[in-house]
Amino acid sequence: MAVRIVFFASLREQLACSSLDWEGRSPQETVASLREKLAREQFPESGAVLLADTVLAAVNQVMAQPEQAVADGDEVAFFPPVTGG
Amino acid sequence: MAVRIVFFASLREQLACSSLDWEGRSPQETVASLREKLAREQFPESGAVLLADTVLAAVNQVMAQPEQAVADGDEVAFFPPVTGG
Amino acid sequence: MDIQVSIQPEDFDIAELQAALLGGGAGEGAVATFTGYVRGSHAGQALEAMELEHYPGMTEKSITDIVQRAAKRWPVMSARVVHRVGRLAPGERIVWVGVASAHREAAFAACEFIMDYLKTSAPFWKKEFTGSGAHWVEERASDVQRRNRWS
Amino acid sequence: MDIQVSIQPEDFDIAELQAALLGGGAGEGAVATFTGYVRGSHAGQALEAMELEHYPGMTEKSITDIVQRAAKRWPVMSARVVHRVGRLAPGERIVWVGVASAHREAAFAACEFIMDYLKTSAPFWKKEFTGSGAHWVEERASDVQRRNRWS
Repeated sequence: MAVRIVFFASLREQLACSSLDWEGRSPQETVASLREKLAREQFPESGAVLLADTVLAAVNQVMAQPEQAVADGDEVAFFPPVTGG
Repeated sequence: MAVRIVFFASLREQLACSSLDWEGRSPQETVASLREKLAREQFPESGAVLLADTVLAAVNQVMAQPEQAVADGDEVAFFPPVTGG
Repeated sequence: MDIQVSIQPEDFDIAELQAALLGGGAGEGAVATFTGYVRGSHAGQALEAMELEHYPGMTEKSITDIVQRAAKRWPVMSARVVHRVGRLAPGERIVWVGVASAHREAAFAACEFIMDYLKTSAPFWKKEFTGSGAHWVEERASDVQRRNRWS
Repeated sequence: MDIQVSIQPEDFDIAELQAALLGGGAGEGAVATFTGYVRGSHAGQALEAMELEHYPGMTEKSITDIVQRAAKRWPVMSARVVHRVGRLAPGERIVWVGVASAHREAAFAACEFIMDYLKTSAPFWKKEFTGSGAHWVEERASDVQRRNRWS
């Protein structure tokens, strides 16, 4: 499966990455499993920040829980708590 | 004692009076006693509207309760419930 | 605390009023405002005009007092109230309340508090003109309830 | 219900935004607005600038969703949200929320609801630049508490 991954704010800076196209071998992923694979495989040095409790995720631009399924073609975002307004 | 009396809104219309200078013989008046005397002596025909439960009063431009004393030279206002904003 | 209260027949410029709320020190992070307009109908009847009467002197004093009470409850940096009197057409602005504070909680609460007390404690009276004649607007019980939730 | 959401680097004109809230039918008796500004200091340090990042697409969608939820809870006639992104100096406007309704209760409540959710649910991130460097603003626990009182 191919998933578009995007990072924002402090997470983008700490991972030194705005976005990447991720290719997975498993046909089934969740937000949580994807997050763990990204931290381990894509960011072996800096990946710990992606696993912090405060990190939020969105699938196709809608807030998502860790157990939510991720499908081929999805856009998955990871970011710190929001601070607008 | 001399008291300046003012009326507003529907009360002003019903009494057909905006203001009057009232001269009382008694040295002691309250908002309630003044209101009764005005209704009886100054407005024998239309005075009932002045005695309605909803009528509010102010002494020297500050909201006043019926038992509040009225002194020589005061300005006493009577008006219906307010509806601004 | 910078308080300004104006009772006037003229319309007002909300951008100018809001700019005047800010001291220039950039301490204010939040401005909450309320604008009241003359509605086009009342109880199903089309409104032709509204006339606003007030008690000159007492009105200004009572609004200043309301704003000062708000400033005691919340950390307000500045507040402005403008209320029009005289004859107004549907769609015209009646009242504007603006409150500046460091944070939005205080700005919102003080603005709403001022409006709730203004509606129930400031000496203004509205007369409505419709096709079937003129009548004085009656006090809304819900306005009194809203004011009482602050005490 | 007329909803407009704009995310933009440019400043905005609050008088124009408020005029656009009113449909011209004079049904709206009440407009509540909130404007957020960049404060000049943070935790005692003078602020030189602020940078606002967002998630293009999701930000607009999430704010539209917040406004629609507000419109389900209160009888809102129209609402507009403008939020700036990019680099801003102290004293500059960041966000404007305006809500028009027949009565002030709904206008105030919806405006405050939108701000509370915008602060905690819309994907924006603030970075502050001070004399001692740059840092990302952290989530305020009080903002989360304020949002939770609506649920």
